[in-house]
Amino acid sequence: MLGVQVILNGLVLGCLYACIAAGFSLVWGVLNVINLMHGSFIVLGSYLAWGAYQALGLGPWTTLLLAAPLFFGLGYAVQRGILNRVIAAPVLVTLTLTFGLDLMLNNAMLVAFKADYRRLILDPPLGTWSMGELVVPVDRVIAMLFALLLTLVLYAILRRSRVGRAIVAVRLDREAARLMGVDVPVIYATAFGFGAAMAGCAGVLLAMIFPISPISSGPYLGKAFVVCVLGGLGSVPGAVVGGLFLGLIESVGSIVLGPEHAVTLSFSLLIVFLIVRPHGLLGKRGFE
Amino acid sequence: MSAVRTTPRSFRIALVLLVLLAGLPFLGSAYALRIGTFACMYAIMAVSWNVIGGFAGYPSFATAAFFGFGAYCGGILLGKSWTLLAAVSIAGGAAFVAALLFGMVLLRLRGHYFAIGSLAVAEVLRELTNTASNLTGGGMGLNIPLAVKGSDSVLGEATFFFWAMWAMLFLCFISVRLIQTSKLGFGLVCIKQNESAADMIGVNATLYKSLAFAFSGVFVAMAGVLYAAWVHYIEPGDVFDVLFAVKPIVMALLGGLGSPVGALLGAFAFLGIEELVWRNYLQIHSGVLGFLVVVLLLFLPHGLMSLTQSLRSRSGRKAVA
Amino acid sequence: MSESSHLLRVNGLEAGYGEITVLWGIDLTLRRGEITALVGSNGAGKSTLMRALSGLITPGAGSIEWEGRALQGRDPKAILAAGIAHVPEGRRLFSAMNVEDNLLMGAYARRDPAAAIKRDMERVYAMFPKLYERRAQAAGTMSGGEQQMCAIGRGLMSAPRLLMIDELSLGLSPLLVEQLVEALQVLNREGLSILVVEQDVVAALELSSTAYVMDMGRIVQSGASADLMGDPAIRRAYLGALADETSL
Amino acid sequence: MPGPRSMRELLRLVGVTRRFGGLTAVNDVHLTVGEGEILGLIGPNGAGKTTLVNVITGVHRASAGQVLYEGRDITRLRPYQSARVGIARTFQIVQPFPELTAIENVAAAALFSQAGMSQASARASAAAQLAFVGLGEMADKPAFSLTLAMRKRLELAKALAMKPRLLFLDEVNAGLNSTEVDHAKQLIREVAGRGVTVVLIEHLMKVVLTVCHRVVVLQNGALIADGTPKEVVNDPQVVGAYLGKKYAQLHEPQHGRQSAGAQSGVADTSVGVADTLPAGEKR
Repeated sequence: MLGVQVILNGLVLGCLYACIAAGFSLVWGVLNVINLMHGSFIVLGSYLAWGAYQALGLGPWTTLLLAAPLFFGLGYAVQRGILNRVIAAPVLVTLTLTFGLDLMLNNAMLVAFKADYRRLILDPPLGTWSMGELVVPVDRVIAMLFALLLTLVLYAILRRSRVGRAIVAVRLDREAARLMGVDVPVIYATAFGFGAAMAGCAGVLLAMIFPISPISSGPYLGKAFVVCVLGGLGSVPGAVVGGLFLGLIESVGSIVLGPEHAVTLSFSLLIVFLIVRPHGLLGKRGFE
Repeated sequence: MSAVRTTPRSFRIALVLLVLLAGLPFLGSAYALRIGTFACMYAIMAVSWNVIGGFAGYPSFATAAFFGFGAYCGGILLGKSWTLLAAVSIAGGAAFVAALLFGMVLLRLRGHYFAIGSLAVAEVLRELTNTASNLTGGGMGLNIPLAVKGSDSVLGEATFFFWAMWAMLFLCFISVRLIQTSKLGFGLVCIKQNESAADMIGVNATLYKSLAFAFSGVFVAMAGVLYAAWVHYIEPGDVFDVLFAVKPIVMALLGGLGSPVGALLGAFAFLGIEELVWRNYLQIHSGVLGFLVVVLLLFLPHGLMSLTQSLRSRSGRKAVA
Repeated sequence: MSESSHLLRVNGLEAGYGEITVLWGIDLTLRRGEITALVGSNGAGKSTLMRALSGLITPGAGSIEWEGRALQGRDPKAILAAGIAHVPEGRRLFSAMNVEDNLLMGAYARRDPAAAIKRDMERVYAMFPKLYERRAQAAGTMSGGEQQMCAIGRGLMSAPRLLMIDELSLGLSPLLVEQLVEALQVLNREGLSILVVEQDVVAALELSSTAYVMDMGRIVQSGASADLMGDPAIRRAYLGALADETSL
Repeated sequence: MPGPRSMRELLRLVGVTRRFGGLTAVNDVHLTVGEGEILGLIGPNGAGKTTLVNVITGVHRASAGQVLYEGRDITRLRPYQSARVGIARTFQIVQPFPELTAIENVAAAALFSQAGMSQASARASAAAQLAFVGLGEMADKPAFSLTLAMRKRLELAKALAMKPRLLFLDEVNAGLNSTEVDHAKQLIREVAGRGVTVVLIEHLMKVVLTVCHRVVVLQNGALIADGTPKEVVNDPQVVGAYLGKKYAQLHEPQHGRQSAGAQSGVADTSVGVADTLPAGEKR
């Protein structure tokens, strides 16, 4: 029974990780830019959920509808206004630039919200589901389902919509995409917008489970990194596979080795994958 | 042969700066000593990072890993009553060998992947340090006994560590300068410019890159030992701080990529700015730092030095696409 | 000036990559409703010419006139909108996308109603039934011939009036080439003008009514395709101008 | 075409094959290069010429077969190692170290390819090579500021500074105008005159036909012809590879009895030129 519980925990965690990583992976894959602000976008999304609940009484699922366009706009503007100026620069420059932006954003949140943890406590609480010895908190299950749903929506946009196809086309062959009449800078900004929207929405969901603090941005970002490398870059299925893999590994690892080793495990896995299989579990072919 | 164009003149300027820095203890102020020690430490980081990041062009985020590794190595050895000199030598040697071996695999990665890989090393080391609490004290941190016998005054100890850090910087700067003018430095510049072409003319790129990685680590690790002995208390979150990985890059960018002299100047300038921001905007110091980074990258892609060199035709060439 | 018969007129075109000039003073005229061939050896500049015509590279000098409008210096989007589609060398399909999505990408820039796009897709499928069979398959996993069909189909999806095809038959079996040639002839009869780059000289000349021979970035010969069949200029362009070497 | 073919063997390829996934880029190539030879390696687009050079110089490892250099098996050498045994190459797309000066570029090649070379002597040797290729005046200019033709010559100087015994020149003439091509041809002959064995990978047939002693033709990764320039350009298989099978059938079988007189004219001149030119180069 313990085994089932561990796997269940791993799946819940894995879906959330997939949602965290999907947008990050999209930006990395399409723009070849690592957005170090991703973690802070997530935390900002959590604050949005917290604020909306405190001030307006909006439940997180309602806030999602608010967060998606807000964060899309934020991401679009940041890319068009700032990042696009150095889009062709070496890795060091884009990486350091997003780090600088992240410092600003994170510091702003620290000033605005202080470092102490806040919690979004739903009233009445959702309680837990139990089946025999299995216990699952309802909020986690709901967050997991929404995370899956969001990831699916992103997947559908990329697969089915005109703009989504253009994003994928730019990722696969930028010059051929230009021949199809695609405006590449617009697509870059759009992809970045989607990445930010995914981060914001993930943050809203995470607010239901985890305490909120600017300090969490680093760990969230770390998860996104690991998931991307494990699953393979730039694809939604890669993010899902990587996320579930990481969730299960962490869940099993914390039982076998103790919870304090979970982070070590995931980063060790990252290094091993980088060296042995840099294209991730799904290989480099994945795209959507 | 100057593979990277650092003129003898700017090298002399740097030496003069180092000598001027050595005058700080004579001010007799504890504050000046503290700032001076930090200036030396930052400069060691920036000048060292320059070997892998500036010469070889690999975006390493491993400085925090080296620093933390050195600090804990030193802390543990000092705790076991080894002398400071022994601790410094052992930590430096271990860091060099580890970086060399690790570099052999890690440096097969390029661009973002190398950056992430090097960043992850620090994370893994930090978590390992956190969990190996028998040895390291874990998250509780590690207390380090006085390493300097015989200096009973606080100022005396501060002076000692200033000189120690200064000497380390001097050693580091001269070494890196020697690397720059050596065959190794020349090969690294070739690798940065075009790795496959470098391979084709007979540069053993794997070996050279790994050596660069090792040299970018050895002095930082030794500075880590000195830091640990100086502050008497370290904890994993402190010495493996990701900021230690990023600050040297900012300093090197500030001074202009690829030149040890620039890195030295960049480190001093950075510390000055940081100190100013700390004093005046404690609440938003990291935000201001971020703002500086953004402005620097967007408007001064070739560093402060490029301001003085009346805008050469090259400065606009690489800027924005 | 016979506005009606001239579709595209290129005058004194120079283009290249960065400081490297590849094309020198290209003059070329495409007539409406014709198939024109570009032949010449590797590195003669045929692909570069196509890239200049589709706006992937910006000409350094010269003019490109399309139905009386100047096209030089416009971006690929504008040129596509004007009615010129480019099937690039190596096909450049979006390899991980399926066939149908590739075709839809071909229609990306069109603002026509979905029904019109759907209709054009049906036409492509009717022309290349194989593509319909493979419509859900990733383009990169298909055979070379199917990929070329898909690339041509993708080009057609923009509803062009001039279709430029670079390296029609490279790496394809003779039978497949026959099939593609027939398809192009049908399209041509329906009114589509075609500019084709083709390695196989005889195939190119048989398919086209007019041909241009390129060598070292210049047009060295042009005329009716039938007349060029025995022209020594062609052989010289491919296998060396031995006669010219006596000057050494 | 006397001398070269009887000379000592420098390089021998035995059944060299290179596959990428399902694609066989180089297929069972057997080839011998004699010392002092200027060998032309030609073939249509995508024939596998550059891949073959990559296999020989260790950029790609052979999937099967052996590369023997001076009788020694070098199949598994890495590129930097093959540079040190005396094999140099230039790239189709020039690959200078852009921010280094011309002389630093060449000095690097001298320094890293030869053991025991000091930086000072590397620089001296670099200066000599730059002068040889006619770039003496540009020594202190950064490589990115040179024109394409100059960068091509810089590439050659780099290769020569490695004191190679075997030199691969990959498309050294692509993108040059005809004056520059003539200059390059002259340089190639002079290089060969110094006793360097040259393998020329080239699109420009007029260069191949006038400079090379011997020409081999690669198509779809396999060698389809090996002979004097004259033999090769008149080989129906080669004509087919370049202009299409149908063209070869239409124009080739009767050889001299073509309807168009120009056809036989070409063949005739080729005899004269191919025979006289390389032989006229006294070594």
